[in-house]
Amino acid sequence: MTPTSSTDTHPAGTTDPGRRRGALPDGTGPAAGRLGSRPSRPRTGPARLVTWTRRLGRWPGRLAAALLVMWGAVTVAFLAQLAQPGDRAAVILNLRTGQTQERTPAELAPVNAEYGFDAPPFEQYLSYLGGLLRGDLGVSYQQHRPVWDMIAEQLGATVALSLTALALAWVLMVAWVALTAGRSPRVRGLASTVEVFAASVPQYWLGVLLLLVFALELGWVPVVGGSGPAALVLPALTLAIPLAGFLGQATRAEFELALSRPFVLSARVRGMGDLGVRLRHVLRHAAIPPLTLSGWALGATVSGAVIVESVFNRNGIGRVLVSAIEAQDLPVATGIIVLIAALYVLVNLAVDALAALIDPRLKA
Amino acid sequence: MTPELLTTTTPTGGGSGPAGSVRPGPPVGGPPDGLTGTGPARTGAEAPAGAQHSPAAAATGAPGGAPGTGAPRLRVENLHVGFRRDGELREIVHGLSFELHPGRCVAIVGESGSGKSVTARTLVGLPGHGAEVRAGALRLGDHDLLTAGERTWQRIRGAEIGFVLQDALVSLDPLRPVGAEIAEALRLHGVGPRAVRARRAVELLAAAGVPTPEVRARQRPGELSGGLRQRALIASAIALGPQVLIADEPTTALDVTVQAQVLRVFEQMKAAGESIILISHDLSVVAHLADEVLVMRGGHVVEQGPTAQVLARPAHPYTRALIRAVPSAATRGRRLSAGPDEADAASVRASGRAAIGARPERTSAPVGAPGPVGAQGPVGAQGPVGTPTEIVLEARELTRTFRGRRGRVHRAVDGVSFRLHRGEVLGIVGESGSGKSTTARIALGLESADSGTVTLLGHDWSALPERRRRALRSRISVVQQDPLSSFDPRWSVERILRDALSVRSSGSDSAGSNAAGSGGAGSGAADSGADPAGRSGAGPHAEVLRLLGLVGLAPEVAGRNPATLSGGQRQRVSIARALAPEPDVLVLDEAVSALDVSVQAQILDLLADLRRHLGTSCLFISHDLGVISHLSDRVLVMKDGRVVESGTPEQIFDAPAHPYTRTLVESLHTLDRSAAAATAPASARPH
Amino acid sequence: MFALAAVAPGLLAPGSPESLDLGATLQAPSAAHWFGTDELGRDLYTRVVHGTGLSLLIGLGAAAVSLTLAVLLAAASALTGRILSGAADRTIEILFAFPTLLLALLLIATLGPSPLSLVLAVGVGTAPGYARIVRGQLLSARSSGYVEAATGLGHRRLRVVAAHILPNALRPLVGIFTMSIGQSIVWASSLAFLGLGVAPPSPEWGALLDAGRAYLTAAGWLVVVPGLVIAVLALAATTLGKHIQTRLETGR
Amino acid sequence: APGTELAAASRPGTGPGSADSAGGTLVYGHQQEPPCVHGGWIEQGYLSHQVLDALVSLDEDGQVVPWLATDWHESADHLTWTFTLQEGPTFSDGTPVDAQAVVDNIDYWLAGGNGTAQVWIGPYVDSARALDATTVEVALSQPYPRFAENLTQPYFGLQSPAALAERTAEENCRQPIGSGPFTVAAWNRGQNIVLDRRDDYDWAPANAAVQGPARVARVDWRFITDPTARTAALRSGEVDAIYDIQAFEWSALESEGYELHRYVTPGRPQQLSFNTSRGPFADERVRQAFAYSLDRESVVEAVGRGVIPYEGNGPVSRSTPAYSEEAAARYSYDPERARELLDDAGWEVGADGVRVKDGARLHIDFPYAINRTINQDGAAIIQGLQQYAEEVGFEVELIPFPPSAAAAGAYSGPEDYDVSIGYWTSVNAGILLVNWRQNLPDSPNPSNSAFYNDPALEATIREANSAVDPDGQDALYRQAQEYIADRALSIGVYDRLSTLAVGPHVDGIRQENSQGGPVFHDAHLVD
Ligand SMILES: Nc1ncnc2c1ncn2[C@@H]1O[C@H](COP(=O)(O)OP(=O)(O)OP(=O)(O)O)[C@@H](O)[C@H]1O
Ligand SMILES: Nc1ncnc2c1ncn2[C@@H]1O[C@H](COP(=O)(O)OP(=O)(O)OP(=O)(O)O)[C@@H](O)[C@H]1O
Ligand SMILES: [Mg+2]
Ligand SMILES: [Mg+2]
Repeated sequence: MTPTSSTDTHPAGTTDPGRRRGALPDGTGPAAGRLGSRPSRPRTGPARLVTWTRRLGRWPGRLAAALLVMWGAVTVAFLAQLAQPGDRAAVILNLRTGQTQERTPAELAPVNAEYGFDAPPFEQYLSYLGGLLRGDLGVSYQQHRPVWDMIAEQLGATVALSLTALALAWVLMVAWVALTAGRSPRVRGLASTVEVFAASVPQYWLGVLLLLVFALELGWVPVVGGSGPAALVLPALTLAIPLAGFLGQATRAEFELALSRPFVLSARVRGMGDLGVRLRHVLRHAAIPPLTLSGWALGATVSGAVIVESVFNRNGIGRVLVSAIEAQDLPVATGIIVLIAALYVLVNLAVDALAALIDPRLKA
Repeated sequence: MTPELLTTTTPTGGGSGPAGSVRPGPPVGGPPDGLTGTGPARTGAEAPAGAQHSPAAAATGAPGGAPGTGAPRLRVENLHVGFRRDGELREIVHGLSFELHPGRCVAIVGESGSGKSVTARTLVGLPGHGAEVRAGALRLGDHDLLTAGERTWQRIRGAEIGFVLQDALVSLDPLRPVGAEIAEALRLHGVGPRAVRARRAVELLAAAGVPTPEVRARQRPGELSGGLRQRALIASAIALGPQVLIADEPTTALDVTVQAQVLRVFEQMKAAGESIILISHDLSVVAHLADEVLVMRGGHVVEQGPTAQVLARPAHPYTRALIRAVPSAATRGRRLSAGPDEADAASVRASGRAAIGARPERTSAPVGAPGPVGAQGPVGAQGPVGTPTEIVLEARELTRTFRGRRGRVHRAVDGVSFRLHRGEVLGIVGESGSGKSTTARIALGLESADSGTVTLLGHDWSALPERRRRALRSRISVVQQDPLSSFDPRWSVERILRDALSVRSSGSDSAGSNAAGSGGAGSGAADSGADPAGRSGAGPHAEVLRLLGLVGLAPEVAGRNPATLSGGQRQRVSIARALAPEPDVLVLDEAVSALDVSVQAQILDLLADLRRHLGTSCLFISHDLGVISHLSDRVLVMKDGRVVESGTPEQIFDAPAHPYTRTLVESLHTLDRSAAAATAPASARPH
Repeated sequence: MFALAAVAPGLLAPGSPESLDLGATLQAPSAAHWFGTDELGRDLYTRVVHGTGLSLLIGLGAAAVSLTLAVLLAAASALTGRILSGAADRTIEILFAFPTLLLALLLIATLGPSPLSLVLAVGVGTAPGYARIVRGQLLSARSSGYVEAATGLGHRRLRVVAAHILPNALRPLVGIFTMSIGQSIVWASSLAFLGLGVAPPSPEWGALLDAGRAYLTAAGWLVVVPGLVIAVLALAATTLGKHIQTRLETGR
Repeated sequence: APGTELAAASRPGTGPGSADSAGGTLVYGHQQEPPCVHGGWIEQGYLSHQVLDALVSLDEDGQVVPWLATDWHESADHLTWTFTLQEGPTFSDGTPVDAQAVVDNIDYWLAGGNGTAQVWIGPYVDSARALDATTVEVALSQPYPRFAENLTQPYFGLQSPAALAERTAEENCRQPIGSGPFTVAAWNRGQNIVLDRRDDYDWAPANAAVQGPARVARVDWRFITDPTARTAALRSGEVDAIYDIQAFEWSALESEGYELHRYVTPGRPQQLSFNTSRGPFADERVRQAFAYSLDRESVVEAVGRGVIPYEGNGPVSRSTPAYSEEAAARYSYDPERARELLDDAGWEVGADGVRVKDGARLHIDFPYAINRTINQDGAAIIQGLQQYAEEVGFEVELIPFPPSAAAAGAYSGPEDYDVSIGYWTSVNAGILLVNWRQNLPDSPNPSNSAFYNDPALEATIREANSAVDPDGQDALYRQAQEYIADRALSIGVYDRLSTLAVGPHVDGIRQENSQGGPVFHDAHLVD
């Protein structure tokens, strides 16, 4: 999608200068100081406690934030579905009978009762939340199957696609940036234009073209290969190219910044070759922004999956989601949204951990 | 690969030397750390030993600055370096020549931007993007560096020439342990298996004077102090025992104590027969180490010769100005800037006086009036310090803690108290992180203290809510280290100053809204209308010009954007802004640290002038003892958030009481002594 | 060029974008039909030119919606009191957890497909990303040296916000806005691809692409041309935006 | 043969009984994935036909031939039908296909177990009972001479009564238990359905090319929505046969040597139903004007490229028995006539060319279920029609909506459209009753997409349905078609096709004769 600027490179809520500053004055603060007139007395009691909760505090806090995000996502999804036009009971009836028609109230009443649509929305919401807490995502209106089963069935394909795409994007991006960053102005200009172009290319268009060239004309990969690895190539590439362009933009800025840092020169004067410096030193420095974006990007590949799955006739969450939203299959749509939010949260936790591994200074 | 390399570079054939020259015997003990042998098996444990053997090597070098008596390790003849940008060649270095002999040190000094670093980088084949290098000769031992290919360079770099980069604090990869950086140099030149390299890295750290090297090797630069970082960098530069070491500003940005330690490492290496190219604008360091000096200005070598001669009897006016510009206790009360700047300063004084005369007298409203400024006695640096005058700023038992890493509570300021009298300069000195800035910020009311109080002009400043503080804010202002970031990037100098002027008249918050026309047309400041401060009498534009005159800036600066100004000019604008509200207290937080010595000299002179004429009190923060002792009436020494000592500069620097101050002052004196020695007649040199 | 096509398509392509030529269907690009013709013999060049206006309008509209929302959220997050700011922060985070297309899909499903809901959907879908950028800008402006300097001079907070924080933080938005126009068009065309775009026979670019897909093998130009036009426009907008942004940042 | 045409290298099944390649997997690419393997939608019928056998089958000449039933006859009063079953067939769960099983299925249909089966027999069948193990007697309320013919449609596939009784609806949906040549082995949603051969199958219909079990061991029924991908997959050899060929690909595939099958589905063609209940089309003149304004034939010719036939008749297609040529000939392109009619009706040409009346614009909402009832060719045709209608002053808003929305019943109510497009396959003109029966509060008919309630029309159709004299029946059906055409309640656009392209490695795929679905029982792979 969007944030084409590398300005927003901080992982959510970790290294946010304003926030950190804002958070400092409380807690240790004035109160503790004012207790005693001799501030140099050894720290006991409250300060200790503060230290301890701090030490423990990171994970519970993050988990709470993660839960909050998920709860928000569920709520938004629920509200969006409530706001949809049309009567859910009619939808269910039509889905059941394979017909496409309006329904009389008499027909609808039993369905409403069955699904609890006659209850006030807030009660429905609560019971839905309750179900979620028990790990019950409900039953699909369309397929009359537990949403969990449907998701589980399709999840593998999408996750494989997303991860492959992300990995591919990184490979492409790293190779491209490492080879072109900090070169002559012309090369740089061209390279970043290519990146912007890649990031601007509509995914489905790219997919269709790839399909045309590699599957239809050249016949290198199957058109509808199902779930085999060969069939993964084009879809993953379709997602990876724009993503690589996008990550590349963020990386390039940071890469060039790192290239201009004295430690690069210092490695060079030690006798290291240019490429060696780029890959062994600079890359690591430039890796944080794209890594941070990757958390978001993995979510974004779900957007992409929606499209790519229909271009390449792959099965996966994306297609299920689109058809669930179109058909107002509320439990499925919400279930997938919850799943995506959970994925997003998890991935971001992982990204944070990874970022701290790459840049140990972030642990602070 | 390494052994071969080293064999070829050990000067064996006289081909590279000047014709017919008698080659001095190879330095005793060969390359200092004995890596000439079979490499990995030999470890650097011998390095210090080698170092002890080698004074002889130094002795074989031509003493007394008589170069050319042997085959130089490095010969640079008529070097020109330029950069091509958009097809246009801009020459940065115009014809530089020197020879470097074993065991000798050549220093390059000169103002910022004069091409010192470019020269140094050229010597390792990395002058930068778009560089074009011409030279009569550029030879390192047997290598013709002018024709060297990238592979040759990679073999030379690190192995034959070690390079300590200018920005020591950021020249190590912040993400990797320093040990890995050193081991990397070894790996690149094919030394040993991983374990051997790791061991060797520790030894090298030890050789570079790093205590507990085993621990340090596993730490990242961010966890090391500046001095340790500098030494780690040196360790990586000498890892392969290069015969030539280039050190670009190896001591800048270091505390004096650390400076002295680093210099000791260099001394040892020199003694071990290594050749050193030292780049610095710090003359005391140069005097300490160098045998020959090149003085550069604008890419030209304006003066070149044996150190003693150049420093003691500088021939070129620029060299003289440079020597003069170094602040120290000895320069107290003296002008640092010279030459054409002398005239500048005079005009500043003149315009300053004129400006003071011209503006309406000011009565400090809330405080018991100390009388008109002009009436106040001259409180120069020479002025009597103990004179009991009014206290304008007082801090009592300030404490501030921060939550640091992993919830550790860090006490940045711990029970700091001080008093600042009217017209006085109070210097705060201390190592990095000792809490100087935090103290200043608390004094400025930009940070709250956990406990303790600040009194400004009799008001309980620290206890006031921000709303009530506003009225008083114009009485205390700040000049920061990095002025550029403190300017709104969209604003012109004029607008910045007008904005600052607008708060001046505010005895109350609402004053100054009677904008008396936006008369400053032609100034180039687009948004004069946005400025609410129209003082009756002089128009705002005139006020701006007066301020610029006060800090010695030309009127045309008003229309410019600070980003387009030089560092010195920016700092002046920053000072002008600080002066605009006519504050009683000026806080200068490392206000001159980022400046070149000559620019620093100008600013320090300006400050002295302003104080003399405006009688402003200053809280002057610096880690540079020279600057502090040059300027301050009284000095506070901070360490780890506490004030460990305070007194007059004489008390502090002549009879330090606290151990920390003692080491501080001792290092200072070491340097001073060598500088003094250097400036003394050559015959009197102690060596 | 794009602007001209948007404002006065008739100048560049005098024909009607919808007029049929049933005798000349699926013709390859030629002198008579620069970009070829579609399954109903409509001239693709004419259609692309006439589609510019609507496509750009959707891009502009979505970018405007997106940035307005982003600025509101970001300002609430960065410049207000603790409670409001926390709420705004969480809102941004929560919305950010939704992939763009998902938000857009939900919205279109709710509003029904139409150009307006397309604008809203893309706008809302892309807003959280921009909100984070803007918030970052605001925060860095808030903690900048010049804001401290202004506070140090004793200016009122409101004035500091108005004179320094907002102008400096929002200035890059001009560039971001331009960039997001291109991105919005791409998103809108993605929705069109899913059949949720502007209805045929509108020559909106995404719709063209979607319609052309069925004739890919026999008439590749129906897909290649509109896709290329979208990508080139997005590229142009992004490049222009970046250009503006750097110019603003360097103060020129 | 009702509309079955075999284009290109059409070959009748290669010699029966040849055990040359008994086995292998046949991969077939279909365009839509239905919610269930069986049901009332033609896409479900296509699938269930591989799994569920019916009582009778339709042969190429349109004759009803034996399948599970070896014999059937009508009583003299035309109110009782008796079917005699062959002995031996079993459902794949082991339950025998006996008379009681048939009765149970009829009861299941009548109860709404299959919506389409119900609309066909519901109005006529009173009850069914098993006389003995192999004899079923069905009692009708009125004569229904085409009863047996109707039963040849794939909606009437029999399911195991045990399965119906004991398994959940979901299980029967996913994996119905029939007596067909294949069983559902797996359904990978979004991807494919795997059909496995029943080795003990020995009761193929009389018109099958081979008897005994199917010749391929497995059919991989893939869902490939995108027509380009489908064709490409055929060309690359990833699939052996595909469904629904785009018109522009037809001649190319033909010359590349693919075997092409084209079947014009009987029943209602792709036609425009006007919403007569409200809006501009409540006025007959406006409907007629709309009809006259369209050059339907040219548009269909241009897009259909000789593959898709133009169809002027709205109620039934050219392959339907009792098709009225006369009704089909109405409303050929006459824009002048259209303008006059609109002028008459009070719609004046407005400033921007759109006609207005009483301040309201002549705005037409025209939704269509893209990729469900309307394929890409259809979508192009619709856009062509729109262009013509706008020439005379209509403002036509096209509203394509996606398959899942269609499944959820979008755009089906009287408030949702002014004109709609769609087909309804059937084996004969009996479809008229399904589509034109009145939509009354006590007997709603949501299939009456013109929202047109006319007792006279309904009476004619009912009379036709029960007319025992074939000629008289045809005349009545034609009369109903013309009645509808006169009032421009529905006008035809093009005939719905069921097309197949078959790769060179497959022989013996044929299209079933009542609805045109592929039949894999006879198919086999050749080298
Ligand atoms: N890669 C480059 N391209 C263009 N100009 C350069 C490049 N590197 C340095 N310069 C210019 O060369 C001049 C000399 O720079 P150099 O770094 O050598 O100064 P210096 O004497 O080391 O100053 P300082 O004391 O501040 O380190 C400067 O004006 C600088 O802008
Ligand atoms: N906002 C803050 N949050 C956390 N720690 C802080 C903050 N500001 C200062 N510190 C810590 O307080 C200590 C003192 O910092 P301060 O900036 O006052 O030192 P200083 O003496 O000015 O150092 P320098 O010479 O490097 O400027 C340092 O260890 C610093 O890391
Ligand atoms: Mg330098
Ligand atoms: Mg500081």
